[in-house]
Amino acid sequence: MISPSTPPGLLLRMYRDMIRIRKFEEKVYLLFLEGKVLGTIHQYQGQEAVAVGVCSALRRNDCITSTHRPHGHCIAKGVPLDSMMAELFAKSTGCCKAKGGSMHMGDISVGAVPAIAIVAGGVTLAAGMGLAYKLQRSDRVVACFFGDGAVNEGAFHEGANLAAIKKLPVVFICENNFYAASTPMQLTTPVGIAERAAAYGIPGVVVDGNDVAAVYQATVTAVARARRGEGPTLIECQTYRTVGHSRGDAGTYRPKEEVELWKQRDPIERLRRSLIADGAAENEIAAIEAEADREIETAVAFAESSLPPQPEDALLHVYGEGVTP
Amino acid sequence: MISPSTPPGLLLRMYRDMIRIRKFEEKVYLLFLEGKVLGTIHQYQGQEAVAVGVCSALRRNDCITSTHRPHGHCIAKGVPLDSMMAELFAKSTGCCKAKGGSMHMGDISVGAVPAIAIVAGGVTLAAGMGLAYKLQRSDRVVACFFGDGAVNEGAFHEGANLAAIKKLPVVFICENNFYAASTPMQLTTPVGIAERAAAYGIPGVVVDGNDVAAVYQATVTAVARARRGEGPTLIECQTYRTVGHSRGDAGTYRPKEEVELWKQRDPIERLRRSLIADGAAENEIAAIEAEADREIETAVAFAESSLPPQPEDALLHVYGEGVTP
Amino acid sequence: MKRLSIAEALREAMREEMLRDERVFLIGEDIGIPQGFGGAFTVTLGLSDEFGHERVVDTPISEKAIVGAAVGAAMMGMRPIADVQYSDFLFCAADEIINQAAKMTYMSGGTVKVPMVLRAPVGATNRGAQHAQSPEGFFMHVPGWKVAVPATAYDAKGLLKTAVRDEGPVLIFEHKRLYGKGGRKEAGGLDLTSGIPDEDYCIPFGQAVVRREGADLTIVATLLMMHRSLAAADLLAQEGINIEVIDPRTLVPFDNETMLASVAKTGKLLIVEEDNLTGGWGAEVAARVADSGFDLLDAPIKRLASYDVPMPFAPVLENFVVPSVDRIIELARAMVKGKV
Amino acid sequence: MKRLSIAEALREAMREEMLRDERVFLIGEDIGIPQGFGGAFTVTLGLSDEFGHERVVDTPISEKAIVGAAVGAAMMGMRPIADVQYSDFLFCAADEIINQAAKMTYMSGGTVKVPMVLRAPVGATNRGAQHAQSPEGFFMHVPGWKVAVPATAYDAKGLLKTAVRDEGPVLIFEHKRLYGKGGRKEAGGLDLTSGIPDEDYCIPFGQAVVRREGADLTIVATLLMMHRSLAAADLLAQEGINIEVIDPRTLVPFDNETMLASVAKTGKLLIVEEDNLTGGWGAEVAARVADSGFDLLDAPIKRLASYDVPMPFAPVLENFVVPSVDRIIELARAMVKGKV
Ligand SMILES: Cc1ncc(C[n+]2csc(CCOP(=O)(O)OP(=O)(O)O)c2C)c(N)n1
Ligand SMILES: Cc1ncc(C[n+]2csc(CCOP(=O)(O)OP(=O)(O)O)c2C)c(N)n1
Ligand SMILES: [Mg+2]
Ligand SMILES: [Mg+2]
Repeated sequence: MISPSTPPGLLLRMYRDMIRIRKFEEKVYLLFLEGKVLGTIHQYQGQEAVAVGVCSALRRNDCITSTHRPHGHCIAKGVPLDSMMAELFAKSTGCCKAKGGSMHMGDISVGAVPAIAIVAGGVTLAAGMGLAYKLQRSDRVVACFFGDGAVNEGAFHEGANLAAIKKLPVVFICENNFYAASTPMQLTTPVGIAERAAAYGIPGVVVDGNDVAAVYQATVTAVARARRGEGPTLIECQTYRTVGHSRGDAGTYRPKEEVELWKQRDPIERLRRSLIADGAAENEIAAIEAEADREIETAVAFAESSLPPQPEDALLHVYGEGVTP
Repeated sequence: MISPSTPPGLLLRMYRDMIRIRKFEEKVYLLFLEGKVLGTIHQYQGQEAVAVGVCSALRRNDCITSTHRPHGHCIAKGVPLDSMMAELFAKSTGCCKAKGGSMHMGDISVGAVPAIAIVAGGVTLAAGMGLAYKLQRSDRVVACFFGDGAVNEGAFHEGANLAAIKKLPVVFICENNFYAASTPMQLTTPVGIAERAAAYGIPGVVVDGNDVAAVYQATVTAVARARRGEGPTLIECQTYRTVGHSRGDAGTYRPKEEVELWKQRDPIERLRRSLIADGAAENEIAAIEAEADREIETAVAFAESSLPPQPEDALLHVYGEGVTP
Repeated sequence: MKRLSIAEALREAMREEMLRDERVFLIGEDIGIPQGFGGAFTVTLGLSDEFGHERVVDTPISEKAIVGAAVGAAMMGMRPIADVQYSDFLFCAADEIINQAAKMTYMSGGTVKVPMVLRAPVGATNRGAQHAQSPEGFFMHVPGWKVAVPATAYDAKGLLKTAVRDEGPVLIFEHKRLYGKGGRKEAGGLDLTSGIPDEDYCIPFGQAVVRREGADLTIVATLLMMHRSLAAADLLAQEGINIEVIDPRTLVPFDNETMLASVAKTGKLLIVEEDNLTGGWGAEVAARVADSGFDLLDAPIKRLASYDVPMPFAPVLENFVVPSVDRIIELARAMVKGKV
Repeated sequence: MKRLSIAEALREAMREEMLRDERVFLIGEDIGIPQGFGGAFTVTLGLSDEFGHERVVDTPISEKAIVGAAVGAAMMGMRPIADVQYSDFLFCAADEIINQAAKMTYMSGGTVKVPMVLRAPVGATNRGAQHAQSPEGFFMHVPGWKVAVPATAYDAKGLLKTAVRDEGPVLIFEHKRLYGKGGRKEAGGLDLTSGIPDEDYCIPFGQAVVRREGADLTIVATLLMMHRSLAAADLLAQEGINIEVIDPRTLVPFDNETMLASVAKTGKLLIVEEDNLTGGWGAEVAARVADSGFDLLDAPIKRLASYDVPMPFAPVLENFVVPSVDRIIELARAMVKGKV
């Protein structure tokens, strides 16, 4: 079951976004095998409750920073599937005009900063975004996503420390899926991730990252704190990627039983059961799923029919462009 | 008074080294004003108990890493004053052949790695040194000195984490003098420094850094732990530099009363009082001081009479030199 | 017209930009501490008194956080002026500089701008290898960054203002030996102040200045080496050798035209830089002229730079490593006489 | 003689060096995990099974710690072979690389050695700007580092062995598109394996190889661009244009002599590199020839490199940015015909 006291309408909307992520990822995987999606992909299956729980607690003009595994974050923050799919197809209509690709997905107009594929690279940037909000006397907040692997990078430390000492409106979301690529967390990180919050004098909480309502509630609390000017919170969302690290990874370094166990904790299944138990109609849920399918089909069609960029477009957008004084 | 249960003979030896540091620094300051010592200097007056307490707990073949403020560490580890003074005079007989200067002082033959002037730069190197000892099945340890300012650098975090997870024989010595250049610690560091040890699952202790016996005892414990293969310890030594950050800094950003207060806690005075109380003879102490004066005079004479390097020497020592297979 | 040093001119530029545009703020180490340093070289002295500690942000010693925060704040519409105390520490934040700031606009398909300024002092001053580098060449190499190298107070003020108003990231390299009012031997004993107009001015990027005209040889040099080249040219003039000295003022964009026009006139090019020879910005400049200026040349292109060594501490060594007025004179004379 | 790919040859070199010298160990991310990746590109696969997890050290994602620990261990008498998963991440450890590893021996007056190897995969492979760079030029610029750029499996093995036995730090750049056995289109469809002798061999640093002889034009190129240049040369041979292709194999030390001897013969130089144009290693090479080879040249020195942009994701864009066989052919032909 999932945590109580989240409005049922919201839960349904969260279910919808989780389904959209899952189906998007499944489709992208097939398209990758077909050779239509190029480069590499790091997929989000199994972790949907984190992105959706967090982003549901944000306003549209709040921002997120993301990682090499950004599809889920982007969908949850509201990046249109059309432009995401087009980006993966390397089309000019992509959300980054085919310059970013899977690892740099984003759309600033909905608050999704282009994803940063340097592990922990987003942490110091998020601190700076929070600093901007503070200087602007805005009550915006930034949610900064990163993995368990990121907490051993110097960038995590410096960014978390700066955000803490300056009481910046940042919510640090560690998606602890217990592996960084093939490396299990216990080989690299001597303590629990949330425990590191104490090193910065900020709250650190552990939540069940496969319980979307729990993630949501923890984020609501952290966001409220941030908006009050009391500074950042570190939320460790324990979850699991039920797929490989990147395309082509069979995940042989993980015990089969472990993968199976986590598949049983599937966040979407859990939410579905909970919704049904709470009285949602099967056909309502089926309609949500069907709509997601349609949306993805449309996105694929959009991507397919879009034009690739012109080769010379490669030369655009290097500089912000200067003044002519 | 100072902490009990340190052998009196050792205390006298520690007194000797602390006096050597103090007098060396005072002389260097004058020589700097005379224009004989060039470049910049970051001096150690007031912090002598840290270097001496720590190094007294090390064996000769243990190593230290040091910082932009290395004179005290080097003297405590046994670098000859002659070659240190010659280095400051930019003479070819200097411990780094006049290539290093004040900020890179060191002598590997006594276990003092040339000092690293990038704040926190030594922390990852120390981890690697510990890793070497472990792989070599040696029981050597490395003591890694850094300031309070260093604990906010990514390098501190990455180095401490690696040492912790691999249980490397490293003792981290934070000399907390409460300022990083002009910046007071409370502006930059939200929690006590020793508290950060918990983020790496290692012991963190606070000691009175002006009590040489306390520093020594804490280091003995940490060194023993390291030699047993149980990993690093973070020791926060609270102390104060009674001089400016670097040559020419009048330290106007520090309240006068604070400086005065700490001058009253002078580690050398404290140790002297304690020695006398414990029955050391005034003239024994005076002899130690006189010997230090003589040693420094000799060092100055050595430096003065040494030759500068040849300009072309600048071209030597760039590469380790290759094999000729 | 008042005369200001580079440090003063930079301070005035920041002050005026902060008054003009409330999005501008400063971020760095030791920059705003009461009774403190005003940064490693006094450039920000007094600004926290005037603008408060919100707009003069004192940070922990965390170069990654300084640069990363500037990137993040710039993306959100602010105009940070960040600084590191010595340019050597840029390498502590190389990821933020090279992988984040430089690439964000591009990766986003032009939708995200990073209007930030990053200031960094360069040059060797008897402090040893980790406080001595002149890493302009590294960053000239990174598409996305513009790179300014002001050698005079007038330029420092005007280039910094242009930098603040640019929509993308701009690095400004300032030379430690040029901050002061001059008259010191290391800087060639020159007056290093400039007359500064009362009115607001910006200096466009990509416009070199011919600091001295001459028909026998073109020298391209920046920062301290520009001053040393001018001193060398003055002395050589007494021998009847006339050297043209060009100060590019910005390395990115680089004013190829002014340089090529000069080489067209002199037929000979000498590049003088303080960074070590291999792979410095002088290599790029030489390569450009060896391509598009090949037919203008009547002699090999020469570069005078620091030797390929880390910077040594000892003055006698450092003076040997860094190009001196004498070495410039010697090489320039030999080039003009056709002896090299 | 067996034939190995570059990945296999590197693995064999590491294995043999670990057997030969117990001071040698590996350190990096995902390099020794049971049933894991064997590093980002399988190079270390199996080595932890053979040598255990003490000598194949899996680290946290901490590039500063990886490089810093390698420096520290090397100072204490070990021979670490460290690696980062993509060369882009070298910038995360730029301080350790540029300020620590490169300068320690010098700052110590030659008393402390840092015999370490740092491996880094380069090249664009449709992954966008942060997993695509070819930063050889940056590090060629840093005195203290030697820099190897093996384009064949034979060289990869021999250069890595030399690197391990060197007393100073050595960077090895490996191209992602060349790790495999070849035959793939991106690599020009060539067989990328080499015959590897049974006996131990090292390849001395600073000795270029003339991969192909020709009298009309000299091309200097490394890694993937070397293979593309060879392919271009083969095609141009059908038009009667004879191109000499030189593979420097190490950028530091650089074999100026072999290159100049070739330019003496051809009078024309084209440098092809994958890094972006401004300030790449090609700039340095051009600058050297524009100086000491000036009299040998009868045409402008040309460089063909990636455009000065971050690397875009889309294949159509990436293919436009990175020099292709076609663009090499076009420029080489124009040069030989005197049209540029
Ligand atoms: C600085 C840096 N080092 C290494 C990598 C290569 N890399 C990409 S993803 C990854 C693992 C990340 O693990 P984690 O942070 O736990 O995120 P997850 O993949 O589990 O979502 C690694 C090592 C990188 N992108 N950036
Ligand atoms: C990476 C880096 N950033 C900045 C500096 C400039 N700097 C030198 S010493 C110093 C203050 C260091 O403070 P702390 O670590 O507390 O040592 P203390 O000087 O108090 O001994 C600073 C900022 C540096 N050397 N390295
Ligand atoms: Mg993970
Ligand atoms: Mg301090």
